[in-house]
Amino acid sequence: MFSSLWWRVGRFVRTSPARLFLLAGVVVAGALALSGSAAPAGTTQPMAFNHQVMVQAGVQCLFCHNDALRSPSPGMPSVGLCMGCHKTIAAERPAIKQLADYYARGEPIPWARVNYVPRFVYFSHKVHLTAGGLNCENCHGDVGHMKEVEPVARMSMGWCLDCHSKQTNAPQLRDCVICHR
Amino acid sequence: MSELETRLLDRGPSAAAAPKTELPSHKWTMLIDLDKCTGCNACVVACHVENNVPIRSEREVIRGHGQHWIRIERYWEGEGDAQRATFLPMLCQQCSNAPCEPVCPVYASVHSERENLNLQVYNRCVGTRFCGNNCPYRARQFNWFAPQFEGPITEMLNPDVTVRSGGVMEKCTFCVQRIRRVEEDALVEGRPLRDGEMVPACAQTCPTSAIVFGDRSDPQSQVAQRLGGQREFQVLEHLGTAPNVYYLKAGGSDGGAG
Amino acid sequence: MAEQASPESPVWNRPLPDDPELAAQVREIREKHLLQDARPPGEVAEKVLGPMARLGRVFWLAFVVLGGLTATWLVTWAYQAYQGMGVTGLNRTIMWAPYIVNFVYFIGIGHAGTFISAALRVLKFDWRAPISRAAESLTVFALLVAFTMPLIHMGRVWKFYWMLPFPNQRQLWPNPRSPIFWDMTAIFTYLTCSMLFMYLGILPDIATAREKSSGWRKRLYTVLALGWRGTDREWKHLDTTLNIFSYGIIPVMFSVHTVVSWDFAMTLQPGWNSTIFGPYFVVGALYSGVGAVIIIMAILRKALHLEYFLRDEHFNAMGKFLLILSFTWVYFYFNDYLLPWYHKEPILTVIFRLFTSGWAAPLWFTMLIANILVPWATLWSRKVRSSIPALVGVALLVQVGMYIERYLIVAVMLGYPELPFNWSVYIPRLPEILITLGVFAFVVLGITVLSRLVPIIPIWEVVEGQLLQGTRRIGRAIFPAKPEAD
Amino acid sequence: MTEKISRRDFLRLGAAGAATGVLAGCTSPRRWVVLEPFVRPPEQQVSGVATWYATTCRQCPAGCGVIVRLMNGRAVKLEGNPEHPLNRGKLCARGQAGLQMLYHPDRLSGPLLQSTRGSREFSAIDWNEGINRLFQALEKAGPAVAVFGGATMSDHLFDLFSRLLAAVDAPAPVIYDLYTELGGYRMLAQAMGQVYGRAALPAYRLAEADVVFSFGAEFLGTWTSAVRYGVEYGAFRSQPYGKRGLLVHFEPRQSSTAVTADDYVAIAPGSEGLVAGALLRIIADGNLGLPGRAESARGLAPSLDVDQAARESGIPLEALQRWARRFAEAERAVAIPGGALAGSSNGMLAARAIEALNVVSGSAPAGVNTTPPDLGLARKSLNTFADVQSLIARMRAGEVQVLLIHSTNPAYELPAAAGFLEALAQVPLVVSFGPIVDETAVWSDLILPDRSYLESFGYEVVSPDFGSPVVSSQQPVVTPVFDARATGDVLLTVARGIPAAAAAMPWGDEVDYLNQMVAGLPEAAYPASTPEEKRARFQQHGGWWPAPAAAAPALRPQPFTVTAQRAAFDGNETDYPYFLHVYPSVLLSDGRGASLPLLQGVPDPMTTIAWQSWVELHPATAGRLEIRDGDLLRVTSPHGEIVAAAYVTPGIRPDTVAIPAGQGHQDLGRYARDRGSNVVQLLGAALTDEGGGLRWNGVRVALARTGKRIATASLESKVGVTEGLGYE
Repeated sequence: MFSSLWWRVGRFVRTSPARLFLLAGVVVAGALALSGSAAPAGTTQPMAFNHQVMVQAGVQCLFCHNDALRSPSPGMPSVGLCMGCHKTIAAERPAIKQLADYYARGEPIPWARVNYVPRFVYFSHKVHLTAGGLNCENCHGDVGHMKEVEPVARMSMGWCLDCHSKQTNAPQLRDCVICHR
Repeated sequence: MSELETRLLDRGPSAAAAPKTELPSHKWTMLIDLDKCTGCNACVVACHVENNVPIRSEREVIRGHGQHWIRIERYWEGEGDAQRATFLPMLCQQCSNAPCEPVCPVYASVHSERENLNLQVYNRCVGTRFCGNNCPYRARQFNWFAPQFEGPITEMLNPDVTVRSGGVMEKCTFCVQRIRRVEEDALVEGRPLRDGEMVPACAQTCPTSAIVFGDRSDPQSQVAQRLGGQREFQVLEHLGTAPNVYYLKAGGSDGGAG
Repeated sequence: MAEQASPESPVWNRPLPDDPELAAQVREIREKHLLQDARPPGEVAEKVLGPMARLGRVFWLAFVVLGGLTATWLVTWAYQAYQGMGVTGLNRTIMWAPYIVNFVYFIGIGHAGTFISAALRVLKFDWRAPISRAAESLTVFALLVAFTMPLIHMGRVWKFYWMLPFPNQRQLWPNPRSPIFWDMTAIFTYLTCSMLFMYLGILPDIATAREKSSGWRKRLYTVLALGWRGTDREWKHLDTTLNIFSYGIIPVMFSVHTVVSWDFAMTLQPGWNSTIFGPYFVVGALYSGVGAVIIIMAILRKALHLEYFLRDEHFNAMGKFLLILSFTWVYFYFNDYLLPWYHKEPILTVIFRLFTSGWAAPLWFTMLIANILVPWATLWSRKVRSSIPALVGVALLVQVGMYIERYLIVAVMLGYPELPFNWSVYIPRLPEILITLGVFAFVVLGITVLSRLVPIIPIWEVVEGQLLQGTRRIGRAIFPAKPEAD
Repeated sequence: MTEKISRRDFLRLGAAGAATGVLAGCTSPRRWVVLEPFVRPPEQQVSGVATWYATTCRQCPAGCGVIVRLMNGRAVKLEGNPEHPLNRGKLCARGQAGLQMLYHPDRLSGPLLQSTRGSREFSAIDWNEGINRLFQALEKAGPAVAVFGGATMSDHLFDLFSRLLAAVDAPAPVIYDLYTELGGYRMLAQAMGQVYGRAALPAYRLAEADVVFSFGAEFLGTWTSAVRYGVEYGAFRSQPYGKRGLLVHFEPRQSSTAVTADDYVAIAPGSEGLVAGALLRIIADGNLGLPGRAESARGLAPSLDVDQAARESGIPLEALQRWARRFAEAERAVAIPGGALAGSSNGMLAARAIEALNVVSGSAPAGVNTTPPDLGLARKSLNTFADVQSLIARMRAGEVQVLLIHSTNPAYELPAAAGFLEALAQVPLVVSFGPIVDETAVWSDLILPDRSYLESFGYEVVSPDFGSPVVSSQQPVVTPVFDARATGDVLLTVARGIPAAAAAMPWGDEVDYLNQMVAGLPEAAYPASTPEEKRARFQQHGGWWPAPAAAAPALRPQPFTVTAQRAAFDGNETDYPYFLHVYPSVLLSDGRGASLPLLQGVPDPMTTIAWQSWVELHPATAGRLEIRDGDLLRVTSPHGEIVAAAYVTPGIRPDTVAIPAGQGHQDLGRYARDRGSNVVQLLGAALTDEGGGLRWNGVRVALARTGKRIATASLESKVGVTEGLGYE
């Protein structure tokens, strides 16, 4: 069967060489789609969590990410913390039922990480929020208005250095040891 | 609520304000009293655990691939009854004029003016090993093979320190992860660093307190006060590398000056 | 009264003088000097292109053997990159040994090639005509190999591009103060210069070959000849370009090997950080390079039956050149040892004692014999210089001597840093040996293949040289004389 | 298990999910990295910030206080507990490496059953079946039960074992291992009993001493508490006004203590007692030293010819006189009887002679002359080798139905002549509690793996106590990594089924028992009002210690006589020309450290060799026998033979050969297996003249080349280290 297919494609191309470029375009697009290296369509979070609704309901960043001021990692809210409110509030929504499921089974929610920094980079939220005088939105974008969290920028070295090299009164911020140890 | 939390609660992107507190610079120095070093290797094991330094197998040690960020060099001197051995703990001397920095082609071995340390950026190193050759103290250790941490031993790796891959040079960094953590705490609390707050793993576990660590730019620090005695010397001073590790000569008369 | 080549009787059938004694002298001159013994250009070209096209059994055997060794080199390199540098015999004290020795050795050989063709061209030594292309091909392949050596040596070779200066989002550049970065730039310039210089030299010959060949060779040569038609304008441009290149390459040659020596001179390693390393390495390079060219000349002469082109006068001249280089090398070598021996710096006395009476004594003495004793004892006599086997033997010994000399500097001296606790001895293991053999094989393979693809003797230079050569009669004797053509 | 949730259950349930990042696949990493938060976060757990727990190090019997750094629920670093009176914030190499025992890849997960002993075919069974098998055997055995424990067994477990055995009126547990034998713990305690009336392990305070004479005591390497002696040595060398004290070390081999000493005297093996006696004689005859010292020396000095003693011990007479004068004139002079004495035939005599020097200088050791307050806690008392022989006799006679072995490895540590393995055949059920399958577990039927000390509760009364009694507490710092179960819980579960034992051990589980014990403790240095707060503070501070009281009055020594003669060595001079000096390895101690790569891979201080065992011999001896580094030598003694690699070192007497203990395991995990050779095979089972200890220091050996060689895994360059420094 394959040889006939090959013959038919050959005929299709031979009739007008311009079609060769068409065929090539199709192949390339297919490869790109499959490899997923095209711009990510959106993270596959295990649960539909909408920041916008939470923020409009008056929940602050620090309420859930409560380690942000005292530890390098901001800390992910534990399932218990979610259930603290959602045992009663909007308990009938499907997403909340899904949450209650996780809690009942004593299983952690496998969130897909949105902002990623390689493991040889040491970033400290504590320092950036307090001494750095920054705010969550500076790096994570206006999460308060996002239905599903999207990375605002690829957190690469150049991106960090843009800010760090602007700190004229703290030139040591360009030291390698600030992030690599 | 502190002023800080109020600022965070109004949830707007605040201009990237310049950090309030000035980033202080330090002259980290280590003082090793050879009169007290008993060669017990506690510092060597403590350094391995703190900095995720891999332990190499017998075959690797035979071929000279043993990796220790700090090693006890034992030299024999004298003859017969006057037979003596001295223990010389040898680690990266954090030279201020480090011979390993100019030779690295990719800026993996760089100098930190603020910490007055010689840094080794593991993820930047491409493994030409020029720095290893040019270090007269042979304080730089190369990962000849990728390290293997079998089974649950990976659980005891220190998350503050990068676990190096094969083909990368590594060396004592004066436990820079501890220095950074202590500095970050001081920075956040807006206070200067206290002497003795920063102790590397080897100094903390040395039973005889032979290793003293501190910032010699602070005159009240333990290190600054004990520098300048007659017994003080530096290894290979004549090479002009200006090391930041000072040694105190061992021995001397039993009633003599310290 | 210079005997001018009159237009009617072309150079190649210039009549002998009728006086029998003078005729005997002219016959002897034509016998000795290639450029006097003119032949019709067609015949000269045939002498070169003929053997080139005939791929005999010996060629294919050599091709298979050398190809196999080159394959082992690449496979061993892949194995070492995959397993890690631990498979080599290196240890925590001696972190550089085999590959940096090869690196310095092959760059050394490379220098002689271009030096011979460029410098002798500038000095107008016409006898270099048949040698220059073989020497340049040696340079190109030696440099290709030398370029891969630091890459083989790297722990994470897949990140080698970090050593190249390209703009990147990390705002990180290679360290301009690092001798390795200088190496990288120096070798690049030298590689491109010598390749261009060789390619320009080959153009007219490829055009000749294009006319005389058929089949795939014809198609290949038409492409390679870049449409060379041999018009006066082209010859004019070729001549000026070659002159520019030959004037340009000589300082490049001197700077590249000085930069290579700075890999060692710029360090704190005892025995390395001496100021004489620059010239010492350059002269060492020329010394081993000229030896290598002699060997290549002898092999090509045998394989391609180039007896007509490579005569006794060439071997004799190269032999004398080798002897002179040996003198200069000895001067620099002992200059480097005299001072430490005199001021008795402790660690250098240890290394010195190691060489004279320690475990490294056999290596040191073979190096001295090979580099000094044998060349000085033999090369002064014309008989040795003109018997090709003897000369090649001496040249081979010089190669061995110079390789050991670099091995002593890199692999042995590195094992003796200032702190005695870390002294160590380097023992080569299988990967290094395979890679070193493979690399030698690659260079020889390159030259053999090149000599079968393109004419290895520059036909147009030989023919041009023969046209300009004449004889002059002074009194009762006739001398070869070159009228002031340019 | 009772309905009350103990602290361990809380940890197990709560910390179900730690935040782990799983990076997989090569597409944009963001999509595949999973971030798992806690389900119910434990209260003190902040991801990214370290939490510290205090517990006790059980790598050697000393019981130093340890604080453990935890990051995201994983123990990542051990540090000394700064508050702990024994080690004051410091740790030795073995202490630091203890963390690797917690996460060792060869640790057992769940009990194992071995069909035929020595077959190494283990079948995994669950805990219920394992405990039932033990229970049925114990119920049937009645009084025919024996417990063979090691010195690193925690005191609370010793108490539970003792209560169980007492309940079924079986003899008390036998506590004996190679580490305490090589350190001479039991022999020194007996000697102190004879000199001061209280048999306890002596502790010598060096901080204020002027002159210290150490007779074979490697106190900076492995003896009693190497960390505390390190701290003392640090203070000894930096006394006020720049005084650094004088340390003189008498030992046939130059150990790390010997090279740090100001003067090293290479005395003939087994002549420590002779030298001490000679010094006493010289002080007495020469009327040397401070007033009153010569008289007390005259009362104690043995009658011996000083010249003959000098000749026999290999020390010139004028040196002896010089040392005697220095010792007598020093205001605070201390003489330390070391572990090497325990192995000599005249060990007790030598210890008394050396203690006589202390009596003369008026500096009695700490921990001996003070009567400790009654803490109400059980405390291990070490047994002699004679007790082990009587246990083996009981086993051989078939009087033991069930043998429980905990924290010791007799199959590896006892000499073959002791006949332990043969006697084991007569015991129907042998139960081993080791976390890793070691040589003894291979000859046992049932293995109920105990937890590592970083995962278990308990207390340990610190020995030696430097003047004030200290109890170190243990608490689990992480959720148990393997499915091991605390032996204390196993015993209490089994005891519930045996009526007599149930009455003697009424507690539900180990934590109940500990809470009751801790509640009984008197007032501690830290304030604690209610029993719950006392229990919490006990674990938070890492133990119990009284507020620093005034130094107790020195106890008057009882009259005792000192006789001094050289130790006897078995094996005649012609067949076995060399003395064998056995010493515990600084890193592997008596062999229990061999399973940890951190201890195997770090070079030994004196030989810089890692992963291997070696025979140290003097360059002169090596020259005569044409032996080079790495030559495999056959070392034969009257009792056995081993093959080990030679290591030529100037730091030993020409007539002596030194081999460290620790290597030569057939089991104990992948890092210890088939590595080097076990020196214990050269030892006989003879007893010392007095005190019933094993005579391990009285053996002569012969050396023979096997012709084979191995490459030594040493870090140093031999050439560089010996001649290189002079650069000639």
